[in-house]
Amino acid sequence: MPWLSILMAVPVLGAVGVSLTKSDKLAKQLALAVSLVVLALTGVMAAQFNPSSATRFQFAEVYDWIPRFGVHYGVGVDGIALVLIALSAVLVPIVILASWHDADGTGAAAPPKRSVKTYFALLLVLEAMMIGVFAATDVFLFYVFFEAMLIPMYFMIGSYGGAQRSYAAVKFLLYSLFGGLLMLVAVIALYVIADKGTFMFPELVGVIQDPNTQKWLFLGFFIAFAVKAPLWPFHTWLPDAAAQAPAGAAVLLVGVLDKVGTYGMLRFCLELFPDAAKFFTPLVIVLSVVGIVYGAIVAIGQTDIKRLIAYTSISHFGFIALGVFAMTAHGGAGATLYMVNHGFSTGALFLIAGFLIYRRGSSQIADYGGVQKVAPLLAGTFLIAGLSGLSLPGLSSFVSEFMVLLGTYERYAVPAIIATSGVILAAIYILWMYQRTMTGPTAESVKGFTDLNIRERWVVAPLIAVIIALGFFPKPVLDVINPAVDQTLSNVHVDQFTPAVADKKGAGQ
Amino acid sequence: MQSPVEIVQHSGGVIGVSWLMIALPLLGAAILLLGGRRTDRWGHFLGVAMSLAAFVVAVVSFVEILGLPESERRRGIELYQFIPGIADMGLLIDPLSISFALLITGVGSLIHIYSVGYMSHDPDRRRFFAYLNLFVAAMLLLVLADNYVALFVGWEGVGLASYLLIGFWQFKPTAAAAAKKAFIVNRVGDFGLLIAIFTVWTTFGSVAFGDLSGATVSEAIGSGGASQGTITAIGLLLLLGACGKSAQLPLQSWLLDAMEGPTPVSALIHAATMVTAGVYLVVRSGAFFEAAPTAQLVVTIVGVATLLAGAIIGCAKDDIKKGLAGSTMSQIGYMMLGAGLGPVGYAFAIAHLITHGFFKANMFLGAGSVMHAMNDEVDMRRYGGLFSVMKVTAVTFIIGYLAIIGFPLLSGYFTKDGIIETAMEHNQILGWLAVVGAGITGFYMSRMIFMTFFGKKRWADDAHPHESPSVMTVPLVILSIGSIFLGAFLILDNRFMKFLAPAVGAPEELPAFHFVSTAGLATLALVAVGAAFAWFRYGAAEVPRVAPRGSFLTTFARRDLYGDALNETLFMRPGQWLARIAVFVDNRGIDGLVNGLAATIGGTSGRLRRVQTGYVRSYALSILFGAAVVVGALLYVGNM
Amino acid sequence: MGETITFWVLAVVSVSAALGLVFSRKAVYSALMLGVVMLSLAVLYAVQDAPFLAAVQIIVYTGAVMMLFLFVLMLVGVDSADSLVETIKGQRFWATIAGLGFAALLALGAGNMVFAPAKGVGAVQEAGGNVPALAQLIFTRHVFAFEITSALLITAALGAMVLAHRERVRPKATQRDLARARFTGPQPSPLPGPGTYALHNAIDMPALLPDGSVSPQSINRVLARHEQEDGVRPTDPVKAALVKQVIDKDVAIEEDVAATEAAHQEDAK
Amino acid sequence: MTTHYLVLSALLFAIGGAGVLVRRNAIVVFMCVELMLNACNLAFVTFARQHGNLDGQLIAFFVMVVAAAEVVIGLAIIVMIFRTRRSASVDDANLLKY
Repeated sequence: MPWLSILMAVPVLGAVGVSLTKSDKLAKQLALAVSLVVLALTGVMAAQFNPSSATRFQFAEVYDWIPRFGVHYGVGVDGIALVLIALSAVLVPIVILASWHDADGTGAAAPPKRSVKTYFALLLVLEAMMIGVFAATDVFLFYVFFEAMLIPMYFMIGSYGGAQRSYAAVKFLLYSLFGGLLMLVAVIALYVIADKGTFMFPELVGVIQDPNTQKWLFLGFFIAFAVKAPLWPFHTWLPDAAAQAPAGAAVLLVGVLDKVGTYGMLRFCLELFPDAAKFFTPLVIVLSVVGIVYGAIVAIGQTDIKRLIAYTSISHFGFIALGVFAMTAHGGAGATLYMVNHGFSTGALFLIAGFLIYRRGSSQIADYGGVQKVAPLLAGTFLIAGLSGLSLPGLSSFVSEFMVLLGTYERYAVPAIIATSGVILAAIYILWMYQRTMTGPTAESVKGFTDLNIRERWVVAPLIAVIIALGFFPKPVLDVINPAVDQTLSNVHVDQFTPAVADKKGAGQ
Repeated sequence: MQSPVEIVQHSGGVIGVSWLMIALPLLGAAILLLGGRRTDRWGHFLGVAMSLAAFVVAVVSFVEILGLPESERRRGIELYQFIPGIADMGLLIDPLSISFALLITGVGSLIHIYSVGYMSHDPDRRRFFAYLNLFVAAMLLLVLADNYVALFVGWEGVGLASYLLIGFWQFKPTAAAAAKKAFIVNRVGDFGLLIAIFTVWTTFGSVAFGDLSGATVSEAIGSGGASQGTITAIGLLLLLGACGKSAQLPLQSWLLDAMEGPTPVSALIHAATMVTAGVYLVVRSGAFFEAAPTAQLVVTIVGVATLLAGAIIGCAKDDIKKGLAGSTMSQIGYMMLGAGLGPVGYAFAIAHLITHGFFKANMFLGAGSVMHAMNDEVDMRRYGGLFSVMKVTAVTFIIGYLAIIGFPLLSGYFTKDGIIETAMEHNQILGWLAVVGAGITGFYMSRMIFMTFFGKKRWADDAHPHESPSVMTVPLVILSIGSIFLGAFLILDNRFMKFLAPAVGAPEELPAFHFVSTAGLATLALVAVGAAFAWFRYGAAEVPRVAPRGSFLTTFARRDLYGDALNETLFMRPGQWLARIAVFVDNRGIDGLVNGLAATIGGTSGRLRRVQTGYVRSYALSILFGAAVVVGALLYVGNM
Repeated sequence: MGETITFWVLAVVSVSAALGLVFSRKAVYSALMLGVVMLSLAVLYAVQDAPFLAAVQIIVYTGAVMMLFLFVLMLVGVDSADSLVETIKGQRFWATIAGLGFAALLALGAGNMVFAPAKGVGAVQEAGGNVPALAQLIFTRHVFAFEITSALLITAALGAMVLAHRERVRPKATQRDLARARFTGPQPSPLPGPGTYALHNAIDMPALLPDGSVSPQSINRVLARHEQEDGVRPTDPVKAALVKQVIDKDVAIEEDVAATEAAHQEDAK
Repeated sequence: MTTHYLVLSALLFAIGGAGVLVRRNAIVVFMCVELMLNACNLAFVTFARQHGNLDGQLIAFFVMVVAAAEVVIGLAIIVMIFRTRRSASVDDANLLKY
């Protein structure tokens, strides 16, 4: 059964259906139904996935697309791609439910009413693109999805965003295009230099041997992914885009879209150009560590909730990149798990912040205070999401952050130590924000707040449940991720980590 | 020298289901938090029930442990794979952890019961009990975990519970700020703990306590797999973690602010249990500390410095809870000192920890009772003469007081003197400093007693003090009984040391307790001097209702030894500046660079745009030039 | 030899005519100069074994195209002369450079080529001469292109009609409308026809009003200006004054237009 | 002889080009364009003779046809512009800019 094609086709057809509906309400319900169908299908597919299988890419489908250039419609998933597809499939229905009124023109800020159908159709199209980009096993197809994803997101920011939406949307688009074009050059160069007559990823692994060529091609891919991820110092588009986008779109932007960057680093940068990756590792690690600390410090100084969350994400993306380039099994698995967990925890933060902003019409921290008193559930869930953001043990981010730091420490102790200081800074930015918005005497403008309604509870509950469940029992996900990461690292040819003591013993014998 | 015994995998019995100790309070917390207002009416009973149930499990487990031969008293329980390949979720039930479990569930249950009365007027009492249950669960996970990662989960869990409970009255900005401060300062400690865990992992390839025995560590040093420096680093980093949790110097500043929380919280978390987690960590990691004398020395120095600092702070506080908090700091300093002294010290430290859990909880709850009676007044200058109106509270409080100053034959006498004497054997300077600390303790605790229960009434006009309900006084009585007898029971005949030996090891020759010794006598003498001085200042003399300005030393102590000021000038202000600068750099620098580039391109094209004059003749001119170039190129190529 | 003489004569004529085309101020002169060039080229075609083209050149270009040009010139106003002031900065300078350079390049290119003696088209024409040979090519090998040109011409004709067509924006005036307009206007009576009381019926003679004076409305402005430029003045002082008045008014309007134009260009800069 | 014809053609073409650049009257500009076309035709005819086939003449013929069509449309456009703007200057039609 062509699972992946179905997963992409269903949301696209759904989007067509949504745009043809007569009433806005029907459009919303249909969009939600379609996304739930996709979720169910993903669940069935994931259940059939065999982590220990010898075939790396499962559910593979390959058809010729442009035979002249060896471009294929090639899809297939390994563990890494599977969990990210699952992440998208879980987040989209939640986002749809959360965005129920985003385009209605209701809300305290009294935004203008915009086309509801278009918004939900765009969401579904975006879902198809996100699944496609993670499923693509053809480098060219990956590139196509990589760029095509920008289009729905551009419209979601540019048409449905906040006051400065067009600035943010254009900035987002230009940044991404800049990276994307560099990648296009590298993709074409890869095809030409590999001289295999194909863009299929599995056939291109290990083909480029010349170190210099590797370096250039690596840079082409890496810059694109570094912009996408975003890594310091390519990050400034994210706070603008995330702050201006409607909360739902911000979730998908930060939660899934940006993961394509780190996913690409793990999948393409490392495997296609292992020597170059090792050569550039010091640079990337420095960028990541700077990003972790810098993102956190700038987050502390923010006065806008959404921008603050965006900067925390920059810090977190530093962790993910650090884990990827530590090139240890724990680092890689931790980074992959982090991609999933970050999607959920930042998603929850953005959505709950969105609910908050919907009530008050302002994203300025100073406009709030004492929300806990009037809306305890809102505050409580916000706190849990925030604690996950500061990777409190027992919540999902901890496991991944711990694994990333541990994996990094195995090979690069000093950067790991500096990165660990991020946990202190994370506590400061999250708790200070919580203190300023939720505690203290109830602000006058906050007095009329209502607590989360039924719909909002349905949005928050699954996220919190996943965060806590993965926090205590990450094994199911890690079991899927680990073999895939091991496979990746074996293509990179790095030494396995051995503890110092065992190392000595081995040497002694 | 007797080493800790090997861990035996356990199944069956109550120990086999000892995870219920953690699960039950956790379940309680979950029900109370998810149930919402529906559970308001019976929520507190559920909380108490869950805590008591955990206590029962702990007691039965304890009995089962006692029934086992000494060499099999460390029982490991596999629960499930937590992070595959790194750490499993497993429990370690051994004399050390079960002692803690008893303390936590026992004192915890008493405080739960007390809180039913204390919080009866609070509309959010259910939430309070949910948090208390959450705390108990996390604290038990902390002490029962069989590896550092699971311990860290509990470690942060208690941090969270502490955060939630300090900030329980969130509408008070001071409470919210104190909660945040506690969490962040703790995080600094966690930073150390995390890196310690990383180093342990990269050095030994395991984080389970069972794989990290003293033998393993010395073998690693011997084979060169781990350098002495690495072990010392592990020790110091663990100590940093312990300092954060146990409010030791230099991470002590949060504890005094933490008194913003409801009083039962101060009693349970910030006196009896959570703040002692650092001591537990040091004792549990004995394998590393024993292999790293430098680290051990630092532990003792930190302990002594903190015990003095806490005592000095305690002398100047007029807020009864803050006075007690300073005393807590100081007592944990004693424990830390003991924990840095090897197996003998461990036993005294843990014993002191347990007795301290009793008498300090007793005094905190007593203080809560006083506040309850005095309309939540905390200033001791507004108390005075309360003995006559609340006798039960006063008597139990005085028992706690006598225990803490080391009145002969009460709990504190045995455990504190044990630590002081062991320290004296190790290092005279540390020992004498500890004696001085005991003297100061005698002063400030007596001051508290005199100002609160004796002397003239300095009450506010609308104060009508009365004895608290029995739901609050019964726990006080039980705790005060513990404060009287527990010390003697644990220390005499080295009962506790023998019990702990399978877990932490013991010296070949067990020390005998000397009722008469130089250190003991000196301590008693100094305590007496301190108490007399306090009587002279606060018992016999009039206590002014407004604090006098005081000497430099008083101000120094009142300002918490300028710890907050130091933090503020060294970290907070520069940190805020750094954040502001970073934001500026981000907006103007990095983003400015990008936007500047965009503006340059925009400006250039804006100027280039002017070439499009709209005059067709200009265009024709450029076309002609182009044609000329093409022709020229063709000619050139043709001629080549 | 005959060809050489013809070439040189016609070369000189056509180049001077082309220069005249570019440099003469009046468009009509330019048009005439273009005609000269075309005719010269027609002869050169004939000399170069292309009689058919020569004929077509004369018929189509000199006959039809030049007529069109003149026709449009008349339509647009033959009396306006180009202003000689260049308004685009540097245009003239760069145009000269580019023109000269381009000419030099092409001429150099052509001059440097070494040609074998021309083959002449005689061989391919065989019997029947130039026209049948061309016809054969057109209707065999190039028939498709030829048909396309026919379509092009039709399209062009249609296009010209569409472009030149003026949409009626208000209903056609009925007789009633005209009558009303006339009686509500300033002059209900018909305008004086030229020469009503005149001694001449020539167009340059203004009409006289019943009182014997000249009607200013009947003065032909174009002729009046030509006469003035040629220095011819009406002898009658009254008539001269009137003519001057009309011309002045015209000039004033022209200057006004020129000024606005200049102002516009100034703005544009 | 061929060279002479070609040089003449080049000169006429350049003069026509310069005329397009310096004259502002649209009709005159048009005439200059015609001059350039004619110069090309001359070159075509010359090359036809040089190479001894009729293709050059043929293309000249087609050029004439196309030129005729172009003149028709071009002049129609000029007339239309003149009607609305009362001007035949190419510089006046400069709204499509920046």
